[in-house]
Amino acid sequence: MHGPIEQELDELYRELILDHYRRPRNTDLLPDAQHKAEGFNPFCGDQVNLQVMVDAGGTIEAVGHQGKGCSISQASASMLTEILKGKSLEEARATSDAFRRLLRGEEVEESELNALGDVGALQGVRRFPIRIKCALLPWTTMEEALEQGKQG
Amino acid sequence: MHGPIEQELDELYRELILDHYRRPRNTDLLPDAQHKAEGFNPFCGDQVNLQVMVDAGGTIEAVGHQGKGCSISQASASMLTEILKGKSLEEARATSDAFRRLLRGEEVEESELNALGDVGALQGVRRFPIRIKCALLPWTTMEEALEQGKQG
Amino acid sequence: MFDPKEIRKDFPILDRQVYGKPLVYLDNAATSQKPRQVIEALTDYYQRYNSNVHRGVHALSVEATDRYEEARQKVADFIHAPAAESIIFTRNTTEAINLVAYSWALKNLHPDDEIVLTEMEHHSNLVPWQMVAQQTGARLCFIPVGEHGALDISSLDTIINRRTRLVSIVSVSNFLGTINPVETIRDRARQVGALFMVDGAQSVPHMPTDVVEMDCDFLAFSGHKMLAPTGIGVLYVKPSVLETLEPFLRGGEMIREVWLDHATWNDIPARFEAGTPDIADAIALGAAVDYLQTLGMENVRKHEIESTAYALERLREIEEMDILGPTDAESRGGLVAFTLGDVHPHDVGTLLDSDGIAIRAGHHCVMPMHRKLELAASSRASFYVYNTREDIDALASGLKKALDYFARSNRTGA
Amino acid sequence: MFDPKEIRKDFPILDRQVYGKPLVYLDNAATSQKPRQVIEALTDYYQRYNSNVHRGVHALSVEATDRYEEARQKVADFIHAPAAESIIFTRNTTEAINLVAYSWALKNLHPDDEIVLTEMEHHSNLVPWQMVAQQTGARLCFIPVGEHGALDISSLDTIINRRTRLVSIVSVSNFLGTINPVETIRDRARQVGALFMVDGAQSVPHMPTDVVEMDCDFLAFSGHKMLAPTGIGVLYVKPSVLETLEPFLRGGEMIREVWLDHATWNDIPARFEAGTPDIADAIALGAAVDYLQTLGMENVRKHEIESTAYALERLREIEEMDILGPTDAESRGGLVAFTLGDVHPHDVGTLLDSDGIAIRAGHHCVMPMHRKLELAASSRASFYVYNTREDIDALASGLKKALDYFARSNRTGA
Ligand SMILES: Cc1ncc(COP(=O)(O)O)c(C=O)c1O
Ligand SMILES: Cc1ncc(COP(=O)(O)O)c(C=O)c1O
Repeated sequence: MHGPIEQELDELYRELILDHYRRPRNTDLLPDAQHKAEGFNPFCGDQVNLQVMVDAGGTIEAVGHQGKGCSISQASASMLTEILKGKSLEEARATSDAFRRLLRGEEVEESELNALGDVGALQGVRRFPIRIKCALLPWTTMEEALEQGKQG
Repeated sequence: MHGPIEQELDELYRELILDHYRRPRNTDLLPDAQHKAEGFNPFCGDQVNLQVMVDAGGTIEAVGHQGKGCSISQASASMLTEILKGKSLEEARATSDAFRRLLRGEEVEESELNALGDVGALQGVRRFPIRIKCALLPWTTMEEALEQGKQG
Repeated sequence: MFDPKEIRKDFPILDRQVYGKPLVYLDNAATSQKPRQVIEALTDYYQRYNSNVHRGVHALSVEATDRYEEARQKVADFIHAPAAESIIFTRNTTEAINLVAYSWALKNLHPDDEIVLTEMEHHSNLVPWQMVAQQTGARLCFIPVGEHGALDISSLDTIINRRTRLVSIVSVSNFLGTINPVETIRDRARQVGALFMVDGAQSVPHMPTDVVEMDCDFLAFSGHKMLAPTGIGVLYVKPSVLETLEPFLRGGEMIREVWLDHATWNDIPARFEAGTPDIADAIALGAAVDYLQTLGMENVRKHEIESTAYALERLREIEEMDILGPTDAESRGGLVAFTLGDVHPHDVGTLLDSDGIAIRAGHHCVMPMHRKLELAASSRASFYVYNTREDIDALASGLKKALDYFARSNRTGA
Repeated sequence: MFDPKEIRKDFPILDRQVYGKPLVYLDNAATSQKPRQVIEALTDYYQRYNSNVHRGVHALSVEATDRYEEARQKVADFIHAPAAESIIFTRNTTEAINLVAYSWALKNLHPDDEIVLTEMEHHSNLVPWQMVAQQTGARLCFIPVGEHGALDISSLDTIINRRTRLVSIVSVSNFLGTINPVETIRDRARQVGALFMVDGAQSVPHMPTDVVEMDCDFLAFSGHKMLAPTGIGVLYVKPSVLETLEPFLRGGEMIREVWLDHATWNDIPARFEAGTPDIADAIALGAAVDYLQTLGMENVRKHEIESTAYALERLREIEEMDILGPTDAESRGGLVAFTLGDVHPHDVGTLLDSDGIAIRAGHHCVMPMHRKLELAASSRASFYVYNTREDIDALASGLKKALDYFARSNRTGA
């Protein structure tokens, strides 16, 4: 029954994504986190507030997120907090890079796709260029947080 | 043999007009004139420098003109110096007004047309809207001269 | 007879399909579509008499100049301006307002002078004045927005006072839809001797405008919101104020004589139109004005009240709907902004789009007012002469569908 | 194969008659004609995907935004700009130069700083700097024009010195036709650490442009002189300089976040494009660039040298002819300004017009240079891709006819 646009819509708004939107994970503030940043997309008012806490060995212990905005940006942020846990900072950056390439329709290795886990569910955004910014916002904010933590 | 545009061109550049252009009348400077003004059309660089000398009874004794520019502006200035001689300031203004109406295709009385004399030869300008400014320049300058003389 | 179904036939784009569905265009406050007549004015210009204006002796240039100045006269007539010289062509409303900011305000305002705006201004009637305030030391003051998006003018006499040098307000809000009490505010501005400017971007295209009655010093609006092409806008300036404006952009066309070290200015309005103007789009704006005049601006307004009333009625059927702005159609321009339960405006926009329905989602360039309402964004549907009841029905069903679609994850879990 | 006769077929206006005679359009330095492909880009936009850009979630807006940004990329590629962000859309060359004057010069120049121009600048690259000088106390200095319209750069090292903060020169004079030694002047500007700007209004449409090679900080040009519609122009800014520019026009699109009392700026280049841009004309500029790229700018230049050489040859046959500017075609752009005995340029223009030949008469917005040559006005014929030898033949006969016509009164008396 569905025409192509309805299919694409279902790809965009997968159950998993709407679930992350409704019930975002890891929404506790992590005041002791070493890396923090706030992201903002003025076009839709999306806000992303991220804290990245790293243990002595350089492994991400926890990521906290408080924000508001559209389903895509908020689901993306929620997924980010889950997938980055246990990764090194290098791996976090690599994941971000792979995700960006995924959304831009550039090449992504099988192994990278696996590393993205649930986040891969956001690839339906590809067909909605205007929403790519929403999906990427948490990831650029995370990169900024890591940058700033370095300098500080 | 002539198509309409050639006829209109001949109307614009009547012999009489080209003659006034080649051999402008009353080109002596009148330093003692009561009314003076300089006119300028920046688009074609036309310059008109007019002096109007009035006798005790308020009659125009002489008009002087020095200037440079296109055939239409310079011929118009030359004709002006001739036709205004002997007229009262009121008559001068009325002549200017009639000429303006003539070029704009507005109503002009038979008697007004007569009063315009040679100046009427410029009515071919009507069909060349861009040149109307050229033909009018000496006349607006004359009006300005009369204005300024009043104030001074 | 004003019949949107007939009018639609003049707009080629309305035959277009989006994802295989007929286009329902409800983003008119952002920009309007263009009738055949306007598009033809453009092609006619480029195919028959394209030329630079004002200086040419040749036939094309004479024709282009005549038509360009004729367009100016048409625009003057459209807003009942006393003289064509009062019409300065700009790119858009934004440039028109900046012209006043640069040419009048920066030259004339001093520390402790005050500029009065409203809290509901579009960024284009706010950010230029922030610059002026910063550079001159003048202060910005705001008429607050009260209930249902109406201006709270109870303290008008305090807000507009002897320090006020300029009052600049939006006549119809592009976010709340509110029609502001222009006359009341103008009267107070006049009492204190302030200049009075109107951002007419959302009123001029949609209702009769009479600048003499409105008695404003400046009126800014955009062609692209009133059936004309992008690239052309208008600043109306009251004749008595025109000579007090410094030139803004400088260069060709706006000068009279130029030396290496100084220059003198051309007559008004050329003085304010430096460089080669957007000739074709100005002429096409003239054609848009012709089109609107033929429809009759009273009829345009009437149709818009009807559309808005019907939209309010249909949207109110939806329980989760929160409609912003005045409650009755007569007090509003032809647009309705709203939020829809917990479906984010951006998601509303995407879902409607998939049904071929174009609305706007975001802050509509009115962030401070969104902030005051504690909203990051809203959805907005806006109407124009070619919108039908069917368009509004499509909007209403689309919104219900969007709600259902999003409710899905609540029902099924993940 | 570059064949003007084939090219002509793309330009509907060239089929037009003037007073029953075929149009011979030789006023290209004022504005160029537009090919079918450019006109179609406009109608396609308005009939298929007209929408406001950058903020819309709906299909039309996405398409319009994509095509608008695509046009920016095309323009960047056309002048070999390293990044699309370097391309700011303006109305025309004049606005582009004013943007630099307002956003950079007014903010950065101080008393005793110097701005270096040439004596042959178009008013648009002169009058804005007069304003800057007046407001900042900076001084204007001029590279003089010597024999045959060439810049006299013998004192360049004195004129451009440690006080010089900006050097802004025309690459090809729209009056004398001179191609200026841009590299030499740039090298000297770099030596003293001055910024370097090029008014490319007459070079970008007519010859290959490479901003990296040219190594300029700013390059301004107009779409309407290069087959594109009126209303769209370009300011190229070198990436390293972009961030040092203050915003100019303020309002929608150029902001990031807005509060009642302040605002933050959007990314570049949106920061410099306040309000709804001239979307359609920008996209059509992209189409014009495509057209020129297909012709090949090397070929365009070659054709123009040939046209100019032939024009110089034909005009020199006329005894009363006084040709201004460089003597050889290689040193000139595709235009020839002249005076014809004692026939005033305005009369020359009218007489040629009656033969369907469109040229320009006047000061071509270069009054100071006319004054230096003790001319009030001159006539100018200018060529483009669709001009043929026949056009130039028509010009030559027209001029001879004009001479005869005016000689008449000498012969016959009155
Ligand atoms: C050399 C030069 N600079 C600047 C300009 C101004 O261009 P525009 O009128 O498109 O702003 C022109 C065009 O007349 C020109 O030839
Ligand atoms: C109320 C109001 N003012 C100003 C503007 C700015 O118009 P433009 O983008 O055409 O400059 C708009 C349009 O968005 C508007 O709705």
